[in-house]
Amino acid sequence: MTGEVTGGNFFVLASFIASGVTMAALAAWTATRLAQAKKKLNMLNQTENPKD
Amino acid sequence: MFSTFANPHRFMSLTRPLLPILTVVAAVMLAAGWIWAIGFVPDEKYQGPTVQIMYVHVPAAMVSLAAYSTMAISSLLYLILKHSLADVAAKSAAPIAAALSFICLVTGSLWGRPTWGTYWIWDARLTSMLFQLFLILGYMALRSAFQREQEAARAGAILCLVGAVNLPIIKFSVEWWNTLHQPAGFISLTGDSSLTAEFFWPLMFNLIGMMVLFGAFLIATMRSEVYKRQYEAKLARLNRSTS
Amino acid sequence: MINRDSDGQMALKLRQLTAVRGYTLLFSGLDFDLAYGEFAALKGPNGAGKTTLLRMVAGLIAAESGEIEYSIPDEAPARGIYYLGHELGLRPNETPLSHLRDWADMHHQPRERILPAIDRLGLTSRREVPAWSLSAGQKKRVALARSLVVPCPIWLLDEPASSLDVGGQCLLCELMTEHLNSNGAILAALHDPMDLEPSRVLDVGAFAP
Amino acid sequence: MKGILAIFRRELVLAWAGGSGLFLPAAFFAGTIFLAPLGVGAEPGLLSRLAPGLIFVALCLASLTTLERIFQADLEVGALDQQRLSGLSMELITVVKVLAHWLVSGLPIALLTPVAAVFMRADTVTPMTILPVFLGSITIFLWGGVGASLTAGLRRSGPLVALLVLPLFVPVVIFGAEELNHILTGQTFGAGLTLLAANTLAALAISPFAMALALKLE
Repeated sequence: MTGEVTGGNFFVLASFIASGVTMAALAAWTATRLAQAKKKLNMLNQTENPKD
Repeated sequence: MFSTFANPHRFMSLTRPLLPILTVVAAVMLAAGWIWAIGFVPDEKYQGPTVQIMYVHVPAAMVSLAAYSTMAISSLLYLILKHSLADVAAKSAAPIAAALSFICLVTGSLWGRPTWGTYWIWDARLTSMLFQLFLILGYMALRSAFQREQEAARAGAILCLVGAVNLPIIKFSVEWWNTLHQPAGFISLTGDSSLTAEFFWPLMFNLIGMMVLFGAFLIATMRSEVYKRQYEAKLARLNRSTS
Repeated sequence: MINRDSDGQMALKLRQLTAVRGYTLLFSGLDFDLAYGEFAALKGPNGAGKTTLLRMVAGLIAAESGEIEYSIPDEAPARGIYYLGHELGLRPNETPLSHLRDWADMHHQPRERILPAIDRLGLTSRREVPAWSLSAGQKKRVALARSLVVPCPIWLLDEPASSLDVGGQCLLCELMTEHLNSNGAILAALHDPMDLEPSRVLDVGAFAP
Repeated sequence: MKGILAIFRRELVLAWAGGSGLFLPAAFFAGTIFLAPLGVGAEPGLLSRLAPGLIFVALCLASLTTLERIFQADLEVGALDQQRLSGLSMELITVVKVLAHWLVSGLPIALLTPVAAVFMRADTVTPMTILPVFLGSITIFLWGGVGASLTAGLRRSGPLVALLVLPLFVPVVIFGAEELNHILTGQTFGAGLTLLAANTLAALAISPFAMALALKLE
């Protein structure tokens, strides 16, 4: 059983890194989109009726 | 009718707690799955360590197909029920499906380099995935070409369904074409080599992890889409009352 | 939905119609009945939804909610609705004659009505001229000639007088009067008042939110 | 029946009178075919191997040049609204428009195939070479019609239509090129034609509903 990471193979690492980077990018994009959308909506609610 | 005013409160309140849970579970499962795949899977007799690419490539392929099916089903629901939440689901699933298809293609070509010496081999599954990505990009481009959300939703839904109907035909024709032009004795990426237990379980684990990740992304994107539409609706009401 | 009995005097029954454009609600709960022989004018500020309502009654737009009931005599061609919108339906290299001939054939109507209609609208000398070289008024006359070639009981007119000269406008009044006298119904969005007095007025603005 | 024929005749006359209809796609197709040998070199063996694939790719590209105008021409002048009021079913109207456009733009390309085969130094050039491109071009115009109907309301939607319908052309190119290869090299053909015809029938069965739904986009 090969315990350690089979470092010799560049391509295995490359594909995991590529997938990781793409997923991270998607996560970042989704998170910012969500935050911005919520912020814009709250801002609008603020301006419309500041009391709540 | 296009119920822009259908207030998806139930959906929003339901997914509010669900989103963090799914994100954490997905992160943990993927991390564990990847470590399991890289660290503990023995070398396969033909390909040696490069088989480990399968643990990212296959889940990405399957989940991107699941994502496209989500788009197709919600497009169908939107055309029939005209409920705006179905459209939100279809629109939100598109970028995720595109990202997963992209991952599948990149890992597929990275797998090709050590195994067959070239970054792109016209393997049937990879080629079908390529055209699936094209369909998704076309869907997103079409949607962004319309100003009004209502028209974008309807046009997108129709294109998605036409794409969904054609995808099996494309897959069949590519596989048929593949048998003509592909040299025999070609190790396909997955599937036919019957996986023994120690190869199979990490694959299942990674697959479920990717599915959960898709769920988390979908819900997050849908929530931001709902916020965006509520913002635009409220803005329109404000303009109308002040004008 | 369309029921083809024409015993009832009512041409159109609009029930609780609602229209949405993008995220803004144009009008809701709009009720209106239009009888045969009646001319109703649509009133309301710009953007109130007059054109939207006309296109909705013509069946070109789906209503957000609400119901439209048509009662159209059986012998009426096609859906029994003549719609005159802002765009007049003439391709650049179509001539009045070819357009009206296609229009008649499309509805299985006899072609004999084409030449009298062209003469009536004063297009005799221009019946072979391609549309790209016709003026807006002349193209409007071709659109009006369509109503004579394929007579429909219900007329939906969106600012019919626009781009017509004085002669054209009084010709329009004549055509509308004849249509009303032959028991037709007219629903028209008017930009400025016409010589022909509408028997009823529907203020779309009253149904705005 | 006479009603829909009137629309068909009108579409044909206007596409013909429009002038560019007949020659643009055929010229585009011929241009692509004539350019290839300059890039690839004129050795007979190489060119004839390339011929089927290139003919079908050129067919796809040439058809894309006119797809955008199938519905846009009528939509922008309001003629489509009038046709919707004529009581004819929208599905029938869209199919008739696509077929009229195919007759003016797609058929000439199919008829040009033997010429293209000669230029590509194919071994046996028979009139049968027209068949696969004939069936393929109908399928291409039907799926292209769906793309055109989706973008009819947009300005400058040519490139967008190309992106939307490209994946739908995959089966046509695969089966068509294979069948054309059999014909050009004198082998027995016919099996491929059935697959091509199946594609055409599938397109004929599905695309009208998609097009009609798309054009009711109000």
